[in-house]
Amino acid sequence: MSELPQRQTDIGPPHYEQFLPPVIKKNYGKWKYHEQLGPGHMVHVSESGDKLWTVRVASPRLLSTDTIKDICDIADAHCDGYLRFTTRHNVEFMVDDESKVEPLMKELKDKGFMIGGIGPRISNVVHTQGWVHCHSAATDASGLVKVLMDDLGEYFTTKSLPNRVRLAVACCVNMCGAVHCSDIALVGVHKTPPRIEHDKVKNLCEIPSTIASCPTSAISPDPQNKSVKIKIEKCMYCGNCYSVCPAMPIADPKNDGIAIVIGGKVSNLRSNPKFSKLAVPWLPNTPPRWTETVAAVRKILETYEAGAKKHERLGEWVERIGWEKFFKVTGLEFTLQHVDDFTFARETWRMAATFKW
Amino acid sequence: MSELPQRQTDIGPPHYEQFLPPVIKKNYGKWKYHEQLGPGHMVHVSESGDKLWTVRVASPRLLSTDTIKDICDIADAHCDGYLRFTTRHNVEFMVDDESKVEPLMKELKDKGFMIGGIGPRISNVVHTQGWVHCHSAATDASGLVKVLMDDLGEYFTTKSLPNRVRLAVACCVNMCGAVHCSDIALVGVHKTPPRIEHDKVKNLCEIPSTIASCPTSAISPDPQNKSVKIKIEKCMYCGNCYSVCPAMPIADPKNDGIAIVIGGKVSNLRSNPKFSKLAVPWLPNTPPRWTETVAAVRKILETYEAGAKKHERLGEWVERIGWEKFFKVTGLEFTLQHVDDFTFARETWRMAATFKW
Amino acid sequence: MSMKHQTPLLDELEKGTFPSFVKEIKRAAEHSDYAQDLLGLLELSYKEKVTHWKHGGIVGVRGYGAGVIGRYSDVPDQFPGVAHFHTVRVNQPSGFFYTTKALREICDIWDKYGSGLTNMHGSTGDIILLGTKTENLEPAFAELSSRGWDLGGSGSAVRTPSCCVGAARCEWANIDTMSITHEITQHYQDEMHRPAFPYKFKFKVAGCAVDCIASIARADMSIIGTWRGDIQIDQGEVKNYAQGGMDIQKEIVEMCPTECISWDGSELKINNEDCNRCMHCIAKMTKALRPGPEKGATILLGSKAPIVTGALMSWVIVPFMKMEPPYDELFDLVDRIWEWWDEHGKNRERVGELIERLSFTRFLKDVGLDPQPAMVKEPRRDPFFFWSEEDVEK
Amino acid sequence: MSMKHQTPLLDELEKGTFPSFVKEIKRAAEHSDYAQDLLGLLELSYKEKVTHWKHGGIVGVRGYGAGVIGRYSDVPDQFPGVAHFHTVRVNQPSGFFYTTKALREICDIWDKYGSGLTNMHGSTGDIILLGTKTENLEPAFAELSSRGWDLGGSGSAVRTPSCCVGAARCEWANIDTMSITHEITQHYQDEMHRPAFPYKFKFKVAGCAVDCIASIARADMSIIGTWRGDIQIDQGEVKNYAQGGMDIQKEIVEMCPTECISWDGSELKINNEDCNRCMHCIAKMTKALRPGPEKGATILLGSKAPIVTGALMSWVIVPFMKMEPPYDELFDLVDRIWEWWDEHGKNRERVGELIERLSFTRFLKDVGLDPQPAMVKEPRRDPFFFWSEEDVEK
Ligand code: SRM
Ligand code: SRM
Ligand code: SRM
Ligand code: SRM
Ligand code: SF4
Ligand code: SF4
Ligand code: SF4
Ligand code: SF4
Ligand code: SF4
Ligand code: SF4
Ligand code: SF4
Ligand code: SF4
Repeated sequence: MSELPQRQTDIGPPHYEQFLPPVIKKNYGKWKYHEQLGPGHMVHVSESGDKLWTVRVASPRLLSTDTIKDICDIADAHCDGYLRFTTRHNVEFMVDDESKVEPLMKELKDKGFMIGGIGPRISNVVHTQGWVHCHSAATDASGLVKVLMDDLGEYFTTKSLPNRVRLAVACCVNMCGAVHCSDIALVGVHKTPPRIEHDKVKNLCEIPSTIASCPTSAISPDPQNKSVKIKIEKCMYCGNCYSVCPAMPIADPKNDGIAIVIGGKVSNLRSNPKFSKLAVPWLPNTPPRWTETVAAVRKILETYEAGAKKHERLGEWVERIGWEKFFKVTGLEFTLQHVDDFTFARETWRMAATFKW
Repeated sequence: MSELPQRQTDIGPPHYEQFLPPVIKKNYGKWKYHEQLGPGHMVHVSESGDKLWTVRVASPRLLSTDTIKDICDIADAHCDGYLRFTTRHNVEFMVDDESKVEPLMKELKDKGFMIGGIGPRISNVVHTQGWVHCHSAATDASGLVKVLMDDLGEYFTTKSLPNRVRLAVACCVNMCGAVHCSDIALVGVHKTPPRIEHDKVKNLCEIPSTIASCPTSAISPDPQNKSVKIKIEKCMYCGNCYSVCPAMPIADPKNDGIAIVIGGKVSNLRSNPKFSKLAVPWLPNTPPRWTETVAAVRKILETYEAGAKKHERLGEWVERIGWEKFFKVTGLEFTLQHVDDFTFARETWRMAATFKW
Repeated sequence: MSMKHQTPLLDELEKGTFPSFVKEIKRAAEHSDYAQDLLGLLELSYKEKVTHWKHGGIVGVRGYGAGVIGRYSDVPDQFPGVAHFHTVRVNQPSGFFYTTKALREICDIWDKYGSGLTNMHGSTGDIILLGTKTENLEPAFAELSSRGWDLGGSGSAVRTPSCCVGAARCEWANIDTMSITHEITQHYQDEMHRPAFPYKFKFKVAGCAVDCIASIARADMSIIGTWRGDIQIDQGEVKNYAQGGMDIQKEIVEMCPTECISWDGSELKINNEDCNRCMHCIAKMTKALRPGPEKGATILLGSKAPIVTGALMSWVIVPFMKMEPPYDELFDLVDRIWEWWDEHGKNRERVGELIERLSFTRFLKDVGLDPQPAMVKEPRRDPFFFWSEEDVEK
Repeated sequence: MSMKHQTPLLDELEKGTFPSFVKEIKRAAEHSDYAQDLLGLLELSYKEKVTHWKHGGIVGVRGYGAGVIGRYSDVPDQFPGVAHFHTVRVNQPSGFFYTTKALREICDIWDKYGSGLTNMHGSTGDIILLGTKTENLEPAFAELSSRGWDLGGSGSAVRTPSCCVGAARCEWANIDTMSITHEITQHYQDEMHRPAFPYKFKFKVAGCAVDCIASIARADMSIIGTWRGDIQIDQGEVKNYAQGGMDIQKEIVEMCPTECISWDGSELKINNEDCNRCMHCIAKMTKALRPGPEKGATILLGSKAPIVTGALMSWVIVPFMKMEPPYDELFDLVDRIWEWWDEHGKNRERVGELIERLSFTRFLKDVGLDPQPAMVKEPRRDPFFFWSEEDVEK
């Protein structure tokens, strides 16, 4: 490696202004309204009369520099060299004249980009590292996203739904995605307790913080082994001890699997933001195409599509019909695992005589 | 005392059947509908065509045998010697012929009974022992009921409200009344911690159960004194330690007072049963007529009356307008005490960006 | 008798329109020393703003551990008439119906052996005979029991069950609340009179989801009548309500929590599959609507007052149980629950608190109840849950 | 380059319509050994259904404790290209806008020093440069920083703040999300690069209650734009929506959570006093309705993923704060919160968890915020509360 330039520290990111297309700089804070023109393009109109067209395409998020450069080529050709990414990892191309929209969309289509994700449909899937980069992953994330979106792609590119359906995938219960407040989310879960490698605990782990890491107080000191022990019947396989202490591996290829949680949202429209709740506690981890999981998600989605009112988010629909009805109409099984026995369990019990048959 | 009759045990209460008026026995389980005829009388109609008129009168619940006998006289004169009490301590006189209703009501009025309490109004106040009989009482119950109902009597006898408003009074946080699920309820509260009488603890109290009684784990052993000690900043004056250990009196005439909780219900109509929530954390304990407390209750009631839709219970109204609005329209102060810091506090925090100005 | 004590503060409570408990005590004081001194003691409390009762000691009647609340004054010298002032809890008949004959009998006994003061009724449901001294307990009990009355519960025992009026005078009763209450009371006489539980256990029985006995708030086991099948509609009567001035759209359709009613001005339709049986429409249009045909009860468990970790309401543990004598299915369930509570409950731990501590899933498994969505408002949030040996691949 | 490893399972993920991450890795593998071996390692994971990464060690760039996630394979011999595979988190520009020039520069650096693989972007917001070895960290950082890029947060530090597009392209932005985010990032450079907190601290900034950055779910401090004053209505445009086929009654009036809108077919009225600013009506009728005139933000605190005691969403701690540069009021508040967290927080305890443990009232008192109903959905239930010395009569 040749001469290195002078490093700088604590400079923070570059100022965003230099990255704004001129039409945005000019109309910053002056937008008046927008119109959705199709599943993947829309126009924003400024007080000044200026307009900004946006075309959105899907991205796998895990991008090679080569693909980024391809994207740059398109932005150079059509957008004066500007572009942006969305908060859900899509790519947005923006132009300041209507005449530029068609050529842009044509080139995107020709190059195989998937245009869509705007308005009441499925957008990209917020997700995490999985087997690509994380030691904690109970499943892969990128792969699950791929198979989900292969199956549901039409909801990105064409079909609309009663409202947005936000999908997320997290490869473990640390939930680096937005799983805990998503319309439908997958999370990698374990089903068996960690195995303690006593000889390694000594060197690798701080005992008190290992003990403190356990949400259910299942871990206690094992002075004899200078290690810890686990009260197995208290362990609910969260893997937090493993986060803190590498000598307690929990991965178990036979029993790790995927849970589906649903009905969360973050927007404040109509109803308050909601946590996701458990729909399916466990499905087998079946790479490369996880057919059981994909089928279950589609089932939930289609039942929502058929049952919800316009503008109703998935969680709003479920709350309107009631969870007992949700299990009935989806045909999903209600199990002991669905009954909350964690910190705030009490608030979930049916303290009322009202429910549907 | 003369010869005593032979005692019997474990016979249970007399069978209710012998106490049922003949028209009820005949139409048991066959009632078809009822009609409310006035604030204090109604008629039930049977499939058989038979009818049953009920007239309801208020009772202070604390009754002398003399008054009970007066009541019996009326039941003998008009109701063939039958009567009943309601689950809220009112007295109900029942007749099987329309012609008997007027004379019955006339005599009741003449004798000074308060007829009313049926339908969408205030009925009797569920309450507890207070200074009349309980060692735990932070205030009196019967007295509070009396002054409340003196003030609100018209809502029993004539005026109607959007729906029933259930009042309750408990003289301490043991809440022997139905305070925790009432539309408006008063509860006697302390504001200062218990005083430990170390010399008595030894003899009167079991240390482990005293320690276990504290909801906030404020109590710990004090081996030196063979007693216990209290971490004052953890004590929220519930008095449960005093329930378990008489050597820890908590009554404090200067600082004991009355909290008002509101918005609870038990019926399942429309909305699920609801817990009452804190409206006023403390008002001074001012016997004999507790004017501050009575005024605050009236204020809440009238604001409900003015704001609620027909059939809306008080808690339903508050939830519709929002608690922030409730404090605004009633003018009640929102204090640190209103912010939950007990077991399930988290569920009460505003996890949303939506609230009213 | 003239009044022994000056009661200027209490006298304030003789004023006003609502019946006065002070007048009641004064009436009794005409012939009762207890009542005389109760006035004095109560006046002192009103003046000093503090109770003058001490913790009760263990008093009762022979062979029973329950039914009497011992009570002693902390100023016995000043008010010897209430030095002892024990309460006797007499088990009320189901539904609070009486003949005057029966009531007079009780009154006479209490005039003879007690203060002449009562609560009709206690919050749990008992006839409360308010105040007597220790030596009168046995004779009072002999007189009462020989006339067919028995004591109710207190302490760590089954507490006196109570119920709404139900089938006796209500068109909405899906179950025979009075019979069920009576049978429970009779079935558990021993458990009521001889405290042997970790803590108290209360039963309350309501004929429908209106819950006129507040069972969901105040009973360890709440039995609430309900139905399966379609709400029965009399369209003629619906029209009568409309003609009578009811705004059916606003008052019924828009207030139905499940949005399952529609009304086009001539026909009321209910999508019964979506109805959660809240009772609103039926209650407001009692002539037109009636509960569905198949009757039974929802069994809920756990409600109690706030001490120690916060108030609980009962929650569903059996969505639907047929309720016909001899109620074996119910008793069998209760026995299983008690066995579990007995085994795991700490001293002074209500069954609801125990479930909170050990978990609802554990309760369901141990007691042998199948998980059903009706038991929860919503499934768990965080994907932290347990599996059994048999769920795991080896 | 031809592929070094057979990847029959991964190849399945090249099929289908959605862009394939496997294709991306393969593209990079054309010129990167890292990517070649990543394919092999990933195929192994797909086969064995288990991750092949070990806990990361402490690696980073000189003077920083954050910004790099160390990562080592547990099968380095089999896949030496990913024996080290550290991630560099580069702080994205506010709003995720780029020039192609800037992006290409980053790509070139990463082709030179890393795997040629990225995440655009990480869930927190960073540009994730995915995979390099330890010795390349310093040079990569020198190249990046000399061109104006800096690292983002990791570990127990301020994490890279992020925001929605806001005023740059959205008509509903009540605050300048991009400016606020940039200023926060600059203000807390030290706290971001040198972890010294009990645990991580995330900021996310949304221009309005639509919350397109999911701030309420994923940020210890969520800053959400809002307004005071009346929603501005253009009645002509309302009519256009109606004529355009919108069922205003159903889609707007009946979906307003506070029931404060009415529509008589010609005029839309909003009772602004009852509006809770949920954004539904504005979002659905953007040409006709606009947020009120006085702009600011609601500050919420505490959200996080479920570990340890369950997921939290942020809750209101300041109902309304003006948001104008230099944002001193905000920084002052943040400093007070951190001081309190620093003093009381345990290791690995997020600020929301700390408040849960010590109580919200304690937090409010210590940090000096006045209690307001906007902070709670409802007041406490059980009447168990604390008083201060000054509230008590001696
Ligand atoms: C581009 C983006 C902001 C950014 O800075 O990148 C954005 C942009 C817009 N959002 Fe959003 N939202 C964006 C992420 C979000 C998120 C965050 C997320 O998904 O993690 C949410 C919250 C989702 C949730 O509640 O779980 C979000 C919930 C909404 C909603 C509310 C929908 C609802 O009824 O709950 C609207 C309003 C509407 O369309 O009615 C909205 C509306 C809009 C508007 C129409 C705002 C405007 O006037 O410009 C933008 C149009 C684009 C569109 O229809 O997708 N946007 N939007 C984000 C695009 C992500 C993507 O690639 O799909
Ligand atoms: C890279 C990223 C996922 C992604 O693919 O996008 C990520 C990756 C990791 N997260 Fe995360 N988190 C990432 C965003 C999140 C988010 C979402 C967010 O920030 O908006 C969350 C949920 C919100 C929150 O903060 O609670 C999140 C909640 C966690 C947690 C749980 C923390 C908790 O208090 O519950 C952990 C566990 C931990 O801290 O030990 C965690 C830990 C980790 C670690 C460091 C694994 C570990 O235990 O040490 C992961 C490193 C993976 C790797 O090898 O690259 N990560 N993590 C995200 C950061 C990229 C970026 O800088 O832009
Ligand atoms: C007599 C009594 C039952 C008993 O066994 O003693 C009774 C009797 C009736 N109740 Fe009740 N309820 C009685 C206590 C209750 C209770 C329990 C309580 O207050 O502790 C409740 C629950 C209150 C709550 O939710 O907090 C109760 C909530 C209702 C309701 C529901 C009101 C609502 O919309 O929430 C109705 C239905 C209605 O009227 O629409 C109702 C309706 C009725 C009906 C109309 C039932 C019928 O068809 O006969 C009875 C007419 C009397 C009336 O209007 O008061 N009754 N009712 C109780 C009279 C108490 C009293 O003296 O006032
Ligand atoms: C008499 C009565 C109040 C009344 O005026 O009606 C009453 C009176 C007492 N209750 Fe109660 N409770 C009475 C119904 C209730 C109810 C309501 C109910 O049963 O429907 C409750 C709320 C529901 C519940 O069970 O939680 C109730 C919840 C309590 C508690 C709190 C228990 C808890 O687990 O939270 C205590 C404290 C205790 O058990 O130590 C308590 C304790 C007491 C004691 C025994 C005082 C004590 O700490 O030892 C009181 C005796 C007063 C006296 O001297 O007469 N009482 N108690 C009620 C019983 C009359 C009857 O048998 O009919
Ligand atoms: S969710 Fe778990 S496995 Fe996935 S990136 Fe985050 S910490 Fe790693
Ligand atoms: S996996 Fe979770 S529950 Fe099990 S021992 Fe580890 S930290 Fe505790
Ligand atoms: S509420 Fe408290 S003071 Fe009143 S009777 Fe019950 S235990 Fe006694
Ligand atoms: S009064 Fe309550 S909080 Fe205070 S020490 Fe006694 S039991 Fe604990
Ligand atoms: S609970 Fe139902 S059945 Fe019982 S009295 Fe009330 S309305 Fe009638
Ligand atoms: S009982 Fe309740 S839920 Fe059922 S139709 Fe009537 S109002 Fe609706
Ligand atoms: S959060 Fe509000 S201001 Fe920001 S992009 Fe979404 S709609 Fe626009
Ligand atoms: S912003 Fe929401 S609450 Fe306000 S008027 Fe519009 S829909 Fe109603």
